[in-house]
Amino acid sequence: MSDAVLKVDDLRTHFRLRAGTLKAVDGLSFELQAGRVLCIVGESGSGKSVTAQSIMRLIMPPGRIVQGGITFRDQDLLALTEREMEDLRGNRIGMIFQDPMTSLNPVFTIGEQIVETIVAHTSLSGEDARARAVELMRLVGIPEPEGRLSDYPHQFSGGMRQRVLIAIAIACEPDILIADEPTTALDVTIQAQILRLLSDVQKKLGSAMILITHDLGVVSAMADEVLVMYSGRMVEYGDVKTIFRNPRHPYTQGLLDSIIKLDDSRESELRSISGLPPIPIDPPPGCAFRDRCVKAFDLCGEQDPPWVETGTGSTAVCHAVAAEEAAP
Amino acid sequence: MTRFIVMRLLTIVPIMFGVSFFVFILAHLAPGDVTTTLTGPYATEETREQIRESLGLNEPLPVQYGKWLSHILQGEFGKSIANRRMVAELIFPKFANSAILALTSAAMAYVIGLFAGIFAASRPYGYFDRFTIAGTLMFGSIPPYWFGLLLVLLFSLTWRWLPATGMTKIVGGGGPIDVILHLILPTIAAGAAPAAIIARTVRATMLEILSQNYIKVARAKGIRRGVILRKHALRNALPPIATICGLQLGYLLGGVLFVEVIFAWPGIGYQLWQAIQARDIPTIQGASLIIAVAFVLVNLAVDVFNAYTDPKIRISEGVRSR
Amino acid sequence: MFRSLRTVALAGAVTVAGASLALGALDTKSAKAEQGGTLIWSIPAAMSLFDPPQSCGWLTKNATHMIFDGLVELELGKPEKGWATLRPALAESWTVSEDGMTYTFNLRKGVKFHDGTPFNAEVAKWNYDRFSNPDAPQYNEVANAYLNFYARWIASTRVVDEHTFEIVLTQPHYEWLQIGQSSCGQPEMISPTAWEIHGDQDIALHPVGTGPFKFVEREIDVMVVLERNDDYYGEPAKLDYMVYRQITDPATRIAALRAGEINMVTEPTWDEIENLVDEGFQLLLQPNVPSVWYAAFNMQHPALQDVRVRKAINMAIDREGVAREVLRGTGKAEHGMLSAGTFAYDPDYNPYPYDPEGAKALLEEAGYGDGLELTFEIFDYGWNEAWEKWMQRDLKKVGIDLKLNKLEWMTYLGKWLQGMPETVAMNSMGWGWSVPYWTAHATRCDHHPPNGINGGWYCNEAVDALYQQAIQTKDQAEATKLYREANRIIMEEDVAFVPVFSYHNPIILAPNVKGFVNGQENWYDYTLPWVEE
Amino acid sequence: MSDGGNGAGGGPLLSVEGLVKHFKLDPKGLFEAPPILRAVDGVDFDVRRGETLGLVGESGCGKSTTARLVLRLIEPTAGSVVLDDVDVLACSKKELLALRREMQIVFQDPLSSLNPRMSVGNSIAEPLRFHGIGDKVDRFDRAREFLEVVGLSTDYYDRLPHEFSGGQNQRVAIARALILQPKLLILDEPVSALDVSIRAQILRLLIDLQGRFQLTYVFISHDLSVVKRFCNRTAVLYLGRIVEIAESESLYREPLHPYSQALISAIPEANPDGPRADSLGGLEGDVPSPISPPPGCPFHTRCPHRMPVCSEEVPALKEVRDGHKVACFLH
Amino acid sequence: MTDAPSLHGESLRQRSAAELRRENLHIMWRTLTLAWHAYAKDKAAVGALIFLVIVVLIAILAPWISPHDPTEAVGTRGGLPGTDGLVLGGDMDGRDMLSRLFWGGRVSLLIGVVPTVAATAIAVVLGLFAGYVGGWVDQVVMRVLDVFFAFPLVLLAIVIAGILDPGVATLILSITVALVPYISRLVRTTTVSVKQEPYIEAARAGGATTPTILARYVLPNMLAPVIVYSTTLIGLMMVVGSGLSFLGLGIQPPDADWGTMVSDGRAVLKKAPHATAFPGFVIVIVSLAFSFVGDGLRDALDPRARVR
Repeated sequence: MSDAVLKVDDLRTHFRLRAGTLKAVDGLSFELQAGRVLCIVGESGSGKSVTAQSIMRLIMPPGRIVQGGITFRDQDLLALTEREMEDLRGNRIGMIFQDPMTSLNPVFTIGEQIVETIVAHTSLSGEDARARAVELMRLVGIPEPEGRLSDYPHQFSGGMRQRVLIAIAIACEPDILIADEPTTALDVTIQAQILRLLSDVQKKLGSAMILITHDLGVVSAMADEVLVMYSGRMVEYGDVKTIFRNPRHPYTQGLLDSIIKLDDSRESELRSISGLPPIPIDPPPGCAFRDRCVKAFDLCGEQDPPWVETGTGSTAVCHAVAAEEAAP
Repeated sequence: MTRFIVMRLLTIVPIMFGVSFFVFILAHLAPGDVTTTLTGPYATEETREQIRESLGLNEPLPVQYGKWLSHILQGEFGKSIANRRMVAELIFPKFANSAILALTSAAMAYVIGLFAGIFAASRPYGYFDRFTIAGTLMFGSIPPYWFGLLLVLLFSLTWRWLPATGMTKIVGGGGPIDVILHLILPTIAAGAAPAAIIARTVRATMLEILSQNYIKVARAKGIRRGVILRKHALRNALPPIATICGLQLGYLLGGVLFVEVIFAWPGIGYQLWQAIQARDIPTIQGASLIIAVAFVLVNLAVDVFNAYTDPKIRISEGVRSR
Repeated sequence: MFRSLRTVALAGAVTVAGASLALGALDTKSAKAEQGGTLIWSIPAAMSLFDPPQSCGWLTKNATHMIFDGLVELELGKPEKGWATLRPALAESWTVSEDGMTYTFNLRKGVKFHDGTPFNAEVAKWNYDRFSNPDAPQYNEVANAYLNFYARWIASTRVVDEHTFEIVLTQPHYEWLQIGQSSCGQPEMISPTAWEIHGDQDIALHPVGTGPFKFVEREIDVMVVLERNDDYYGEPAKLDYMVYRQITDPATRIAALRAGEINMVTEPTWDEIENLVDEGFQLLLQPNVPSVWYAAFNMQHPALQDVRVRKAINMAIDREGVAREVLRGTGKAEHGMLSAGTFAYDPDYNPYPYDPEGAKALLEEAGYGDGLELTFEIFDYGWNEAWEKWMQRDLKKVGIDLKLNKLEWMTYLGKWLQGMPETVAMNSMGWGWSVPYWTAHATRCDHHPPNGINGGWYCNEAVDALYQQAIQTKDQAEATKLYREANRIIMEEDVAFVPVFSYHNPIILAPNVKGFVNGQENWYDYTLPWVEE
Repeated sequence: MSDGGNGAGGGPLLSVEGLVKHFKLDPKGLFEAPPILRAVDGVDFDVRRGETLGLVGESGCGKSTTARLVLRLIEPTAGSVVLDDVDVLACSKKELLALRREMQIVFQDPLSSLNPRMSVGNSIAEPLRFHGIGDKVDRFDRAREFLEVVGLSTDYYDRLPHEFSGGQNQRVAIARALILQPKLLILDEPVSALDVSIRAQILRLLIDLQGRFQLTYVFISHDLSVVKRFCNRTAVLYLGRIVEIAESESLYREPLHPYSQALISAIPEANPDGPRADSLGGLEGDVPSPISPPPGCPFHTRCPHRMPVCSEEVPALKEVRDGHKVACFLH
Repeated sequence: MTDAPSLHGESLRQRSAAELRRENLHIMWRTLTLAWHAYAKDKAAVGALIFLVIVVLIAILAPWISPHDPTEAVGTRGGLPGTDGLVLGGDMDGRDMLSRLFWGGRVSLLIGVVPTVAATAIAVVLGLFAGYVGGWVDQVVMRVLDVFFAFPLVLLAIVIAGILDPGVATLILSITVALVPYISRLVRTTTVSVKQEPYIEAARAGGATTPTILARYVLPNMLAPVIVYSTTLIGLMMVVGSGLSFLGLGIQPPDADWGTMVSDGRAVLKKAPHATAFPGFVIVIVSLAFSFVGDGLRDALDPRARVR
């Protein structure tokens, strides 16, 4: 665990709304190892994106990181000034967002937007920066990069734009690449291209990557480790194979069961988790999943669930798992 | 781009046609007969009839309109009935005076509106923002004639810093500095409301733009906050800002009548108001037309500017010509 | 489109630059004692054409009678006199024949127009023909219309010799010459040479006269600049420049005065007068103004057919209250239609002292004890309808609900000229001449619209006869009797008007304006004042 | 549902033939012909009574346009649509209104497909109102019944769509579509906007309702696993044309068209032993613009097996096996 | 479930009719409560609303609560506040400022509200028609409105007011005409965007006819932003109306609105500043209050904002 590039410790990001405090992320801890891919998976509203933005310190009012520690290589990110953080963003930590169609500034050329990042963080400028941009565009598989440098985003397709965004994110060869649902808005065949590219780039640069997704297919294609979130909290964390083969938390189990697989037959059972995920505004104590949980018992509504190192190799946050583990 | 400009120019034709028709009809609908000023209270009805005849006011309206339009198209606005001046000679200098005031007011409104709006948007719900919102609401609701009077009361009469009326000092004045001194109070009075409106629009637009994904991306790229605000956000906020700025300039060019009255500023709005009171039909028509044309042209300029700044419109043409 | 845009920019540059050129030189002359300076008067409305016979209105005359001269003019430098009398101008002297029909003028010699054209009897005839002889090439029908009440009496004009000019009237008329001073257009002389050059239309843009001031420039609806004519035949003006600056808003006028941007204000807001005087500004009043503010009854209005109602209204108005509370010392109550600026005026005439009880009783008698609703058409004169509102309040006390219908001036004038429809009970006007014959225009039977301005449809043959007699009477004392009798019938027997007050034309001047005389008219003699720098 | 109206014999419930929709776009130049977007460019398929036909394809392939054409929400450029022996495209406005009772649609985004200012109960009752069925009370009762049918409490009648989650709103939209008891229900990406754990709930509901009301479904989706699990037959669309249509099992087991093959191989499977990103299948390049589609087979620009003929001729959709049709020169 | 109604249809219907009424009431009540909750979150809006209610009440009750006749001189001319027992002093005719403010509110509010409401009504019809039908109808309607647009609002109102006889009716008419293009544009834009919402297509798919769609789908959803906009316009129109009164185009004496009061009082600006200050101040704060109410309505009329 010593070569962790990023340590997140008890991160709590809350939003002060009129209706109350939305605890979007409420006590999240994990470590990211160099060169590894961590997938954060969860349903909409589970706090995945807020986690990513907290790491980047992109949370805007009324949101605020109320507690926790984010340590990037020995630097406490939360203690940095905004200016120091700006130097870090796009440079040591790159980020890719969900919707490539709206993620590029429509009034600047592709070239300008890549060059801007390069100029901001390196000593390159002018022709050199442009040359670097061309190189990056070639790297992410944009054909005829020289000619397309002066094109505007609207002249690019969705897949191509996502490639441009990847080029921007890796322009300074970051230590960490955060990809927030990078393929959700894309078609299947394009998604495959982008996933291939991401995986390729991550390996080439040797960066660590946090990949946020709701698609367990993507997780299984990309992840080394998996962190499952539910309602702002972590429910299970572990090696990808462990999580898929041996999910311990009832939510993880339900989620895996809900997936419709290509080899399912028409007669196979369609399983789902009953009920709806809660909105974590001023949540009561106890496990957030208990109302939908098949294994819930009294304790779940009274105490926050404990962190349990399971015998199967994952970490689960669950009273029921704790009980199972404690049982002989 | 060329196509866009040509198309946009074509849409002006029917509007200008409608404007001219509307102007014509309005001027002729006014009650009160111009011959009463022309012949005085002691004239007989026959004399009035003769005058009407000689001015062509007895012809059917469509005929009058046709003649008027054909004259206008040849650049002839006709002669003022009230004072025998060529209408063009009369209204263009007045329009120029209004334009001077409009441009300074607009400049003030743009500077204040832009800075206040951007600054307020950069820290939403902060103290400056609240202050800006309150200010815009205040200045947006102040009756302009009242505001003008207050300014005169304070700056001209109480403190005696600035002149109260007119465009130049009557005696020994007229130099550029004199004109500038005379401009200050009317500019503030005329520019306050547009500044408020622009500030409000800029703030709303900037907040909208700042919530866009590409701003988040720019921040994630590590671009400095100020650069994001100035470059990324402002550049995208330009079209709506340009539109509101154009609209405000258009209104100011139309003559801020109240300001012109309060400060005895010899502008086009005041001229039109005088012409309406004198039933001076050629002047009413000329002045309304020039105001409407100015407004339409400013809007055209804004549209062309917006088209130019929008790569989608600019580039579509570029691709085609390649 | 492009061409006109460039014109705009150019024109703008020219205005600013032009203004600075013309005005830059204004105060270069150093002020000597009792001489020089620039008087800047804020005029409240637009001036008309600078062609005396073709323009109408007191306001315009303030400028034109300084540029142009007539054969005679009013003596406005002696404010202490009860009424203004005629004095020689371009005519050194004049005689009226025994039958009162032939006027002979001995013209001043050696007078030249500002453009150098000499003035003589030919020029005088040329000018009179312009508004009175339809066969003359220079005949102008607008001028004829404006000068209608002057020109209508002219039978013929004749050049006797180079410096003698003769006019023959259609009937004896002893007030005729003075009517020429009060009429709408003015019988003043323009340069025929200038007329040849500029034409009948554009002559108004190039005013060339013989007067004490020369025209410098005019910016429509902004200002007019005149400069002293050093070659004037009479006593030259003291001022270097006379400037008329148009400022429509009353509050702005006062502000400009206080800020020192102008040094003369007329129509000051009454409530500010005291303050201004306290601040050191001069207040000039003229009690002998030749005009009365009145309401004319519509004799065709159903309720007003009853003379008792008309009487009651006259009795219900507290005129002294108007003078005291509304005018605040800038005017006085008037009880008849003969104005103070005429020889026939009777200061003691008061047929209707304030008597609300009597008015109520009369109304009761007429069957309007339960109230009456009347419409009063008034025009916007920038006084906030102060006296009309006062009337409204007074009448309310006797049970008459007076609806004010305020119209903008042009609209009002149009309606006024057409006469009142049955729905309108009264309309308002502030008017008069320095000749008592004036009232006839508002009362004569043959002056009903559209042939005249008797918009109240009043008609009494006896009154008409009295007026006709009066103008043909050479003896002023006799004429006075006739006018007063006519006025008595109009006011007491027929009750056709509600005269309310006369306005004493308050003028506010900056402390450094000296020698200004508030004459017995609505225009002033600008040769008298000077401005100390 | 005794009046399910299923007795009309063995012909297909819906038969679509040669369906074409070309949108005219704004012209680029002043004197130029407007460019034409070929959204749907000749689509044929039948839907049998009681079955579920899946339409899959990537965005812009014309799936949703096809759905709207079938319902005649937009007017087609050419082709025919026959529902239960009635020619949808030939009928008058009045007849169309009657026909709307027979076929309904559920849209992708449940929230935006409900009037935000109308209570969900009233929204469900609306179609009855449109068709003048019953009085207010009847409609109210009916709407409450259907709230229950889709698994919502009748207490929710007065809720506004914004008070609901996506899944709940989709149930409302389904109830609204079903209240007229149509024969055909077109489901346009009904679960794409929903979370994984909710998705299965809705699908289960749809399957349940199909049995209960003898419904015939056309199911549009870009998610092949869902289509395969849910549909009897599947048609694959590419650039406005059907490139392959077959029984789902057959199509997924043995896709014949290179595009179908690519689609299937591009799906990352939620399986720890499945392919990693670098071994995912898929295609190079982007879908060509439907404004200027490539000549010949629309897929030939990305096809790994392209032949000279592909860029010259459009391959016809032909049956190569029992019920398995494909439009490719390889077959 | 389909069997139940046919078996016990009658009894069920009996129950349902009552229930339906209750349900409908309940829906209305709920809508109102939710809207109020959303509105009440904005404290400024609540304050402004209370203030406006008071202002309207005062205006309505002016004949009964005014201490003096507003047209009657009861004190010193230009008396400062407190003199002659007049709380806000007298105007330049010695009339009670307070009573005049009370009465003036009647006309001022009328001038603010009536043209805005009337113009909104006209604009809704025009904009809805142009926006929904589209095509050349849209082009014609919008181009005609563009013509009106080419004249600054105040100037257009002045030209119209200048050629008609002055009075409240003229004032209202001219402001209405001048306002229509502005609101119409918003209505049209909103209609066009609402028209593209999926729920419109859903309604069409359900068999809704065009009138039904307009009335039940487009109109309610288009109206909210229009109402918000119109509300903020009320305050502005009071200012515009007062400006027309300032030019002498307004109401007939001795009645006054706040605008004429400012206009009248400016003649004594230095001597009796309160004569312009009070009405001017009232115009500003009432206009501000309408802006705040507009902001509050924005939330109240937005179903999204109502939820939490």
